[in-house]
Amino acid sequence: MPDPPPAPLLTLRGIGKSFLGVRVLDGVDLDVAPGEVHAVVGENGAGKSTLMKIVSGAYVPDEGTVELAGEPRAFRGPGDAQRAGIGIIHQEFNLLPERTVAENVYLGHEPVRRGLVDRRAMLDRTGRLLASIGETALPADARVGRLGVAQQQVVEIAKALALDARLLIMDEPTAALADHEVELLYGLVRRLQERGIGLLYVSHRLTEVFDLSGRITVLKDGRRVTTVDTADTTADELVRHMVGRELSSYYPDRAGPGDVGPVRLTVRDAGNQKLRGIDLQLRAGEVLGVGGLQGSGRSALARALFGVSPFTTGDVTLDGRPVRLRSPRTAMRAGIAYVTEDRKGEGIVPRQSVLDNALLASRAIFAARSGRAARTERVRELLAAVEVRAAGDDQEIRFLSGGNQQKVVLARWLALDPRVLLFDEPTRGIDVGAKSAIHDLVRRLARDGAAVLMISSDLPELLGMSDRIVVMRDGRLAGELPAGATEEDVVALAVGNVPETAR
Amino acid sequence: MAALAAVTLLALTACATDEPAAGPSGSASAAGSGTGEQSKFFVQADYDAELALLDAAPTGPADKPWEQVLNPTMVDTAKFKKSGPHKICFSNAALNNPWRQVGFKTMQAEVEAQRSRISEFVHVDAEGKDQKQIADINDLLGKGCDALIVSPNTTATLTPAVEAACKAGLPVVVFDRGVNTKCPVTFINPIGGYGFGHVGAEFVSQRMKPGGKVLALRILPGVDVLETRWSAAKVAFDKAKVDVVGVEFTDGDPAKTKKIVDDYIQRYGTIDGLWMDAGAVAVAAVEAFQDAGKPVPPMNGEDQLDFLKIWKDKNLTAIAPTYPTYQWRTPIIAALRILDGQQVSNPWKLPQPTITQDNLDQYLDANMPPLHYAMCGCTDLPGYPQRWK
Amino acid sequence: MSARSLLPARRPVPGVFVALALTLAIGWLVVLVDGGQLFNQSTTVSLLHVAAGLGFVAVGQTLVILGGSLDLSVAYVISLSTLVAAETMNGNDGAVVPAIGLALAVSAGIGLLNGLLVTKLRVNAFIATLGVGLLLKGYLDSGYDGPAGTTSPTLVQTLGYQRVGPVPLSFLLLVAVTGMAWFALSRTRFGHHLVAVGGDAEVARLSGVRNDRVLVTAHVLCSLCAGLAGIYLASRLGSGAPRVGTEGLYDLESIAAVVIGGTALAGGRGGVVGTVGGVLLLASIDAVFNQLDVDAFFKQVIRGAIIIAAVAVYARRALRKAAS
Amino acid sequence: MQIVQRRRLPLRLIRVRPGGVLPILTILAVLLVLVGIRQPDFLDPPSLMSFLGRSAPIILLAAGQYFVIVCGEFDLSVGSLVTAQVVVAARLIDSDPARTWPVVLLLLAFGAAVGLVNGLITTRLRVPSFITTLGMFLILVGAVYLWSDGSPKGGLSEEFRRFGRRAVEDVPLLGRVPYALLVLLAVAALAVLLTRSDFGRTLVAVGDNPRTAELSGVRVWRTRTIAFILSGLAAAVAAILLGGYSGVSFQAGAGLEFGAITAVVLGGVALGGGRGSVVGAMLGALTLELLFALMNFYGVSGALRSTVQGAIILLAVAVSATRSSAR
Repeated sequence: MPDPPPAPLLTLRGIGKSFLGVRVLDGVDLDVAPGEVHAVVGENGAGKSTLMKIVSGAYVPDEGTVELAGEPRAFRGPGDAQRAGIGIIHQEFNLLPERTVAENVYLGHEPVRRGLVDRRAMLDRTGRLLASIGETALPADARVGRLGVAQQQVVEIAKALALDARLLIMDEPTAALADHEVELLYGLVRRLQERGIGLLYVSHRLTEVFDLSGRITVLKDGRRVTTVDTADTTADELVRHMVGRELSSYYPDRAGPGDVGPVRLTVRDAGNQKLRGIDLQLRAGEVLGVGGLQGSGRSALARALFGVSPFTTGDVTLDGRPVRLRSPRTAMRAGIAYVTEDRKGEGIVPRQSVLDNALLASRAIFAARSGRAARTERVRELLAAVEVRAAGDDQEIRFLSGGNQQKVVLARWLALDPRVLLFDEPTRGIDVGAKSAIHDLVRRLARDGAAVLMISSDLPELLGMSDRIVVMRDGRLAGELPAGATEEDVVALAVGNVPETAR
Repeated sequence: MAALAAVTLLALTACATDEPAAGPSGSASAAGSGTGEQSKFFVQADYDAELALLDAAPTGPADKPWEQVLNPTMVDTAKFKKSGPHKICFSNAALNNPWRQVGFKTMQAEVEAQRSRISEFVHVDAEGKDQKQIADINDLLGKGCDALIVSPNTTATLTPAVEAACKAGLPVVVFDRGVNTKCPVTFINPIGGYGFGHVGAEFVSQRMKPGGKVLALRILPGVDVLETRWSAAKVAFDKAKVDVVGVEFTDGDPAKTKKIVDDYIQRYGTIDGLWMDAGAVAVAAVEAFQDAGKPVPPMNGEDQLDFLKIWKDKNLTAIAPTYPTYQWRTPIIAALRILDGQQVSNPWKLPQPTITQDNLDQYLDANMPPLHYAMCGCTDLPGYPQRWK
Repeated sequence: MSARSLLPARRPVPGVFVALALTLAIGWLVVLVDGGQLFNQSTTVSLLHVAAGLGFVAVGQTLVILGGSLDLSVAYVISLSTLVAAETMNGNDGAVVPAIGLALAVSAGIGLLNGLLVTKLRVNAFIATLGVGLLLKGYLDSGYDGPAGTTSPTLVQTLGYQRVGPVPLSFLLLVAVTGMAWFALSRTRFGHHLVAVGGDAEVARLSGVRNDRVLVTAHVLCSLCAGLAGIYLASRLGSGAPRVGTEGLYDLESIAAVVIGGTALAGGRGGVVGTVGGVLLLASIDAVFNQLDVDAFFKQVIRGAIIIAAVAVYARRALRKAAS
Repeated sequence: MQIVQRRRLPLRLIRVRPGGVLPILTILAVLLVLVGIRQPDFLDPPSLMSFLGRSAPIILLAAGQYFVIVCGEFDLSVGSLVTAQVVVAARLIDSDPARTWPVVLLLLAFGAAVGLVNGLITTRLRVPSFITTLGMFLILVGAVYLWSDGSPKGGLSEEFRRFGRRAVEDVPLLGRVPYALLVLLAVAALAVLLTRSDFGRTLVAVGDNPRTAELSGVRVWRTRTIAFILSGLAAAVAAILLGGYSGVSFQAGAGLEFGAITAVVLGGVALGGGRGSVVGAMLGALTLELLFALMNFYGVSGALRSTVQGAIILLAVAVSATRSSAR
């Protein structure tokens, strides 16, 4: 990419922001040129999201200036920023399930004719917008609640595009996208660039950052570490900037031949509304990776095994004994634990203390009489063992970083001494440092004899962590790969490029 | 549209030819008594008239006060004469308190007693809602009633509906609360709120030490029947120069009553007199004095049996002016007389006896439930006493 | 994702109208067996009058509930509005317009207060409107000891009692108000934004909706509707009545009508048409039970059961929809 | 776990936790001072004791309501439940002392049953609790009127009334200690223990994020149902005390549900769940009661009381809401 053009679209100077006396942003400078993709990377808690919220008008900065096309702006709300031409695609869906696609896309700036919402224009324009990004199958008057995850993400993108934004913020836009949709997004980004739209691109996935961006700004602890031209840097260097250390060995060692024990969990010809003909064996001591596209049934598999949406057909045996996993409780009693992918919605109890969060499962499962004090002591030890960083175990968990929250969730499950651990995207939205801590923990658990099933969309993670990989497609197991398989192998199975391995 | 009902046309004249607020209230606001301004409900002429009625001698059978009339002025009803049996309809304001319950049971018993002459008795309960009662009356007009009895929920607001009913041509009998129109054939009620309030207040102020402290307990503001009781009491208290230290609303809630009385006892050390505009919380008030270890001051209650019982048991200095529930018998009797073409008095003022120490035993019946009203005049009716238990 | 599920969401006939039809049919039959007639002119007129009073309030209540809020102060607003209107008119036909204007302005002011408490001071709507209700109650209790003022005869004659065939003018006005509310919800930005705020306040905010302004507007409109109900009641009663709102239980009944009509109490789903269905259902039950001379207390039991049952049915339906 | 040093440590000592009891204690203290100025002898042990005794029912209701509100629900049926209980008790006891204890047990069972039904309808049929308990409110009021033909019958025995009306006499220092106060203290101690127990902590977690709780093995529906049962039981105890204090009437429980909810909110418990303490809720109720007494002492006109009450509630809640939302 060439040097930044002289007239930047967005200029941030000396941005600072504090919450409850905690400084989360401090003197951040950043600029984006028209047609430029400017990536922002950093660990979780580095201040990326806060910075994006300031740009998009959700927060007001305590200090510093925001200039758009040379004009200083003080946004009083997201609406203000939108009218100024700043759009944002959020990490989490910002859609109303009860409303139609068109109503969602044009929420906040409905086309108006003679003071009234012009429904026809709204539908037409939404249709055109969807067509322009290659989604012709999606009706503009479908209720969003009935759409799949990927389609909802498309609506989310269309929603941002409908704003005619001059500057578009993408906050982890690929988090929920399947690979072919990521490709679509790439094309989209390039088209936006051609139109002269500036993009602020926040992502943990360095591949995307290198594929798309012209410049990269690294944030750490609320400060800007550096801004570099993408062409002049490498992934290793970026990671070094982000965490301040070299991550030579990214993943812990795999299980050795002696580590893998007997078959612990067997699933035979099981299925439910979303799954069909699942045959699976999981051994003590191994990490079984589960790959596949979003919606291929990976999470459904974990949720079936945990009894959230149980199998309706087939058998499951655990350590040779048949089990019926009808509910999370029965699964937990059988020794199964589940770390969900939606940490905020399903993983934590935000306004309760770290300790209460960690004790939640033990309290629910064990009778009160069985040594409360000892139980609390044990959970405290586990919190220490997983190295949670907090101001005290009475701190509310919502004030912790994503990585630390995930560690607390893990401690909650470890307190039950689970024999089978189901991880669904355990490191999604977690910064690099905490990521490797979680990886170490997962491996340690396997080494201590647990059977681990790990779902991940992050291919390097999947390949790096797994002793074995199964890939899912359309609610079935599409095939199995040994350790040492390549990304191409996984993708091929996931999209159905190769004949299925009979299994 | 041609289909404009009579109702709609008549509503025109609904408005206030005789507004209640019209009367002067000058003499009432004696200063320094803490009772504040006189209510706009206070009408001096009505007040004087009611107080005069207290001493009037009723005409009619002595053992049937519900058929007695004070100062009768008969009206001719020949035009309503009709052969029976009759369909009588009753639009009731509400059934939401023991007084109305006892009254309504009495009325039902009266209907049963007159079964041979009444073919059908239709009762509609407005549940204390003006709006519903207006609709109810309109609804009843379409049902071919021979006579309509109305117990209005609110005087002013039900007036148009009652006028519409009059125009429909059937005899209308109003009782308990009145309406601001002369169109009903008769309006039946006992002497009224001024009499009630006056009797209680006069007793309390005479029996307590001069210039002592009186606590007035009221149920809630804005109910006309209760407002007149208070305004008469106020006149009496101001005249007696007693110190009304508080006028509190209890919502008819005994717990709230006890708390209020408790706090007043604490605040003033002693309370020398207790007046209340209705007997519902009389027992709670007595208990508050007992629980605080204070003598119960001269007070008034009403003819509810729980109060009469505690009065007798604790030998209180008390009086019970009444608003007799036997008035619920009279509308049925009146309606049948009207349909016979007999003359009836309009207004039909019923006597309003007062229970005193002397006649207390006569009204106290230990076998009836505590919230029964002694002045129900129902002992001769079918189903007594089971119906009222 | 199958093609079937991508079809545009058809709005089913709100269940409340099925229930309404059933109630009327069964009621008609039972009343007939009892020897009465449910659909005679006077009964129909009475039913529609009762529905009109509650209807105005419930339509307004729908707006705030759709936005995820609640208004427990409506009963007092109604009472206040009857008084303001009747006292300003004082029996004078010439003062009708200023009186209506003043009553609506006072109502709107209370709505504004509610809205500001809920949005700017972030007081939970339940507590905020309960508190404002108490403020008004104090004013009404201390300022009025009974009906006051006199409604202009013309207004009594028209809005209060005029009717077209069996349909009272007030009910036609309710239909018009409902139509306007429906139109506002589906065809104005305000309506779209309101449903969005009720559906997910954060999503709405991040989409550039000015949540506070939308909610304040909804509260003002709700109070205006309550004020309108007050004007109607003033013209029906011929004067201002300081307790007509609370006696009529308009606060809880309006909420009941709204949820029976299929609007989610949490907001974001539902509409005013269902609400009118709910109002008619409640009024029909009243009418049927009136005809049968059923004890008012029994009616209350039935009403409580119906409210629970209706919402349970909606919840079940929503659950099935989510599962499909 | 690694304890990260807070940046401004001293702040922690005076930090007002959202949902803590400090704000309500402040309001309570101010009201106490105001009462003390106007009516110094109110603070003498005997009158203070009797004040606490008569406030016991509403405090108990607030404690019961706390459990329901903290797990994210509402209970609007408690007022009508209290009325129903008192009326039922009067009719069943019918002034016969021998029936006192069986009826007390029956009332507790009745309260628990109503709570159970509320809970099951809310959790199993997924009816919002506002609606469930509003419906239950109408049903109970209607049913109790229907059952008693619109007028309470029978009477309470002196034994029954003792709990709410009598006191332990001649206690050193305190004078007389009302039984109601003893009941209150016992129930309050139980409530505090309960909130510290696994159930109590789980309950708050359910109010905060039911999905997480469900996926952590908590039987959310069961937890919430138990909360409703607790509220029903609290209403039963409150009804026993209230019936004792003031006798039978249809007004016994009127409006108590709003009083209890107001008290709970005043005590710093978040409507919607997940935050607040039972002590705060009970202090909130005590504060409300003190406010009413204060108005009696200052002679605030009866009709204006609701205005004062409304203003104070709005003020207190608005202040705490703006404080806690200032992130």
